Amino acid sequence: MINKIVASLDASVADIPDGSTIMIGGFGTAGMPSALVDALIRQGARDLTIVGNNAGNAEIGLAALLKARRARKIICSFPRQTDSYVFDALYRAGDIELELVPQGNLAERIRAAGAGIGAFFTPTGYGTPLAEGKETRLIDGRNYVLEYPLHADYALIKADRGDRWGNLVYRKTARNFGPIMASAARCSIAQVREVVPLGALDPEIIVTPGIFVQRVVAIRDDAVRAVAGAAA
Amino acid sequence: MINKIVASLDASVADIPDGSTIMIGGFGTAGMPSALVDALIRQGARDLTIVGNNAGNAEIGLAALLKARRARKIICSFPRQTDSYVFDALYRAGDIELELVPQGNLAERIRAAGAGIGAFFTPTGYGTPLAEGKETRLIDGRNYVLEYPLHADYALIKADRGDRWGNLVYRKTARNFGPIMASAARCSIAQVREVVPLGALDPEIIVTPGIFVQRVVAIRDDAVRAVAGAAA
Amino acid sequence: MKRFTRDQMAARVARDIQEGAYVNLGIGLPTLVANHLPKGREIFLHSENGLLGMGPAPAQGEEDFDLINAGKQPVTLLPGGAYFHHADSFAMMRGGHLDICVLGAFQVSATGDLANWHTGAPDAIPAVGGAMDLAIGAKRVFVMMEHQTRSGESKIVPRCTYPLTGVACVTRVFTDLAVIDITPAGMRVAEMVEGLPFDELQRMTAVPLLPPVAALGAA
Amino acid sequence: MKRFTRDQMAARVARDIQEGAYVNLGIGLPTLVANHLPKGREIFLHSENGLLGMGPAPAQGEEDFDLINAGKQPVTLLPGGAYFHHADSFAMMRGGHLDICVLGAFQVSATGDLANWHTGAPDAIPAVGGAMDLAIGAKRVFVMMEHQTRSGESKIVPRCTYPLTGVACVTRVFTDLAVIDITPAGMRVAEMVEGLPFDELQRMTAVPLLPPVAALGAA
Repeated sequence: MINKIVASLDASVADIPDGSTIMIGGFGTAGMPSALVDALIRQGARDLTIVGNNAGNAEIGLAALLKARRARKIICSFPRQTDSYVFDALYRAGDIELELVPQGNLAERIRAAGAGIGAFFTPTGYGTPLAEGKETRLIDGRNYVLEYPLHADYALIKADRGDRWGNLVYRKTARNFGPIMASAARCSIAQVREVVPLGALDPEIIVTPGIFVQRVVAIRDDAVRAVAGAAA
Repeated sequence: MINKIVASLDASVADIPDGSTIMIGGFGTAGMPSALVDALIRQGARDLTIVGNNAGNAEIGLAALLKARRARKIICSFPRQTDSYVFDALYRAGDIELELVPQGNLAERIRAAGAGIGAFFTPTGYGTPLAEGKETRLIDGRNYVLEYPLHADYALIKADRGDRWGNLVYRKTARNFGPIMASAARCSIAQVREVVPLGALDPEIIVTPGIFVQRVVAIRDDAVRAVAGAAA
Repeated sequence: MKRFTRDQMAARVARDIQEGAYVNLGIGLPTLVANHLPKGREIFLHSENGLLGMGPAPAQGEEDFDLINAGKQPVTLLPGGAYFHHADSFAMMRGGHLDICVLGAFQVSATGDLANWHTGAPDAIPAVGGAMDLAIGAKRVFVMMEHQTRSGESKIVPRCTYPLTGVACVTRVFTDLAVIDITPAGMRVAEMVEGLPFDELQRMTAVPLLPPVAALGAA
Repeated sequence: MKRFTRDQMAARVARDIQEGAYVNLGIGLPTLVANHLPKGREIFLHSENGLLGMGPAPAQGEEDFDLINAGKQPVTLLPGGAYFHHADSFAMMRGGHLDICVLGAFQVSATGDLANWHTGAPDAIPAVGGAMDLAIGAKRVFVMMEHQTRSGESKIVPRCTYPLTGVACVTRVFTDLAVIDITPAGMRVAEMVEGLPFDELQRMTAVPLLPPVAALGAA
């Protein structure tokens, strides 16, 4: 019997080695897998490359990971937020490398990795500093920039419900990067509010089929609420 | 008030001009919008370029359209079926042009059109006759072929339920090309089994958001069953 | 001199949004536009973080932090709205499915180049988000900004000096002084704040302006 | 001479499919493999037309023609299965998420090139379907075919003479005579049908074969 449910947060991230590239879901705190990130902090892996939309809020989740100086580099679209002071300080001190990617190119590069696309021409960013040095091409009268897929060793994502085959559904805009990151990592780990029996998820509404998910770990509902509360 | 519901099949396809490129959903007969195709036959548009997975079964739907000699060209992955004799005869007589595309490249080219991607490197087809004359590139040790998006003037698709904003859900494997074709056409027309009130479709389970759909037309449930029966 | 207030600018932008339009309102000033959309007009608001059919802010105490907008503020979803993931959301933008996006700006050039993500200050933390995708994706790109900087410099410029967000992408500019279209012939004034003479507007604008078409006879 | 029956070939392929594997069974001969998967082993069958967790054929009279496989035959879905659209389905294939695909073939070359979609006959209606995506996408590509054509020619060839489906993509070949791995050193026989001498197998194969590792001592 295949059972992708892992007993604990700590067990779910135990094997992540130093130097890994790790995708972390979320748009701000919506969809941010804070419980998994906290487990990753406890686990101690360092020299990480982080791929995500933002660079952490206040001193929780991703920001706490950065504060613990576990990340060598971050690839994201919007590091600067009202409460991103941890990242801001590291960046200004030259203590973290930043690869800034327009959000749609970030999403498409992640999707391309999951979909086996070798590279793609995108109109986004053409003629801007974020396309400097990149190959460009005029196609049917429009200018495009060539972008490459973003693969990861691990993806940490947050979903609402999951089953032992790794099928996932999300909640509202907390879906955001979860489905594409799950597809782009060698090992995708999902924290879910609830583990449900196989067959409880209607096959028409499964957003991430289990083929993209290697581990599922349940976190207590109140933990989810606490994270949401912290975002406010 | 926005109301994308069109009163009749005939009205929904009335403006399709000669020479249009038309995507037609379906994998075999599952998801094939036969009622719309029949309406298109009655409407009379000719010199069409058809994009779809197959080239019609027996003498219904797409096969009937081909038999009426309305298509100049078909872009598909698998024209040859046990009951594709209409296409077979036209092809052997040189009366229809065929662009054969590997199924995944067909899907990805349609998706690329909807997603504004100018071109993409795919590993599928490299080194085969279907990549002859196409640009290739070695990326990270793997060989890729450059493929371009497939846009359409119209998409005819079949869904299960739809609302007046054009939101759609599908039924089982009849989903197949529907969502991506809806995104790739200037005007997407969906035949649905049932029109439901706005808000009746759970926002978590909408597969095709209304932004991709311009017209929705309800067909009687028994019509759907008749089409399914004919496929057997 | 009379100037449009921020709410008047937002109301003016709202007037240009037809029923049935798919619209993305950028963070900052453009979010004000939502308050001015006519109640009876069905307009589909898109948010880059994965929703269509965005409704107004929730009542206090009813916020759901899994349901936020691009500015990370709690919002609501209208009946008929839908959720989707980030690749699909940006496919909507990049694929040209949005009719209109409304963006703030630091500078707009005579040919419609947009600079709105970076002032070029060496110590600034760069952050781009979805601005570049919106700039090149929507069928019409509206810019909503003060006509001049606080120190009185024109934000409409011959060439952007700040880093670009997109090239030749802006369709129409709404400022506190005027509504200006980017046309193949140049920047054409569509409307001016009441009582503002064209020459005065031109004086405050670093790019040659074409007068309103309606005013041509009088020019 | 003894040969594996089609069911024996299918059973042999099934033995190589480990629990938890994501597997696509191509149309034709490979679909037989489903009948031989051990009941207690959870294996995820993928069908290119948008489902994972494919179950057996439905009972007669219970067919649902919205629920079909790649061969367009009615199937069922297991609890835990899921539906998705074509771009997502082929992302699974092209993106390397399938552990194994099993394909039929006209020819397999010494270096693992596959020809299985076209005989090159000038009057044939060409049709490729998802074969090229499967050939290059799955982590392991199993080919299941008769060892020889009806006229006795080896289907294992130095170079494919039929149009290719994929280059250097085949991992292991299951024929009615042997199981043969494509290795960097060449084609190595893993197993032969009972009683078949290696020399006899070699004689029926148009590519030099390496003997089974276990038999090396005896060679």
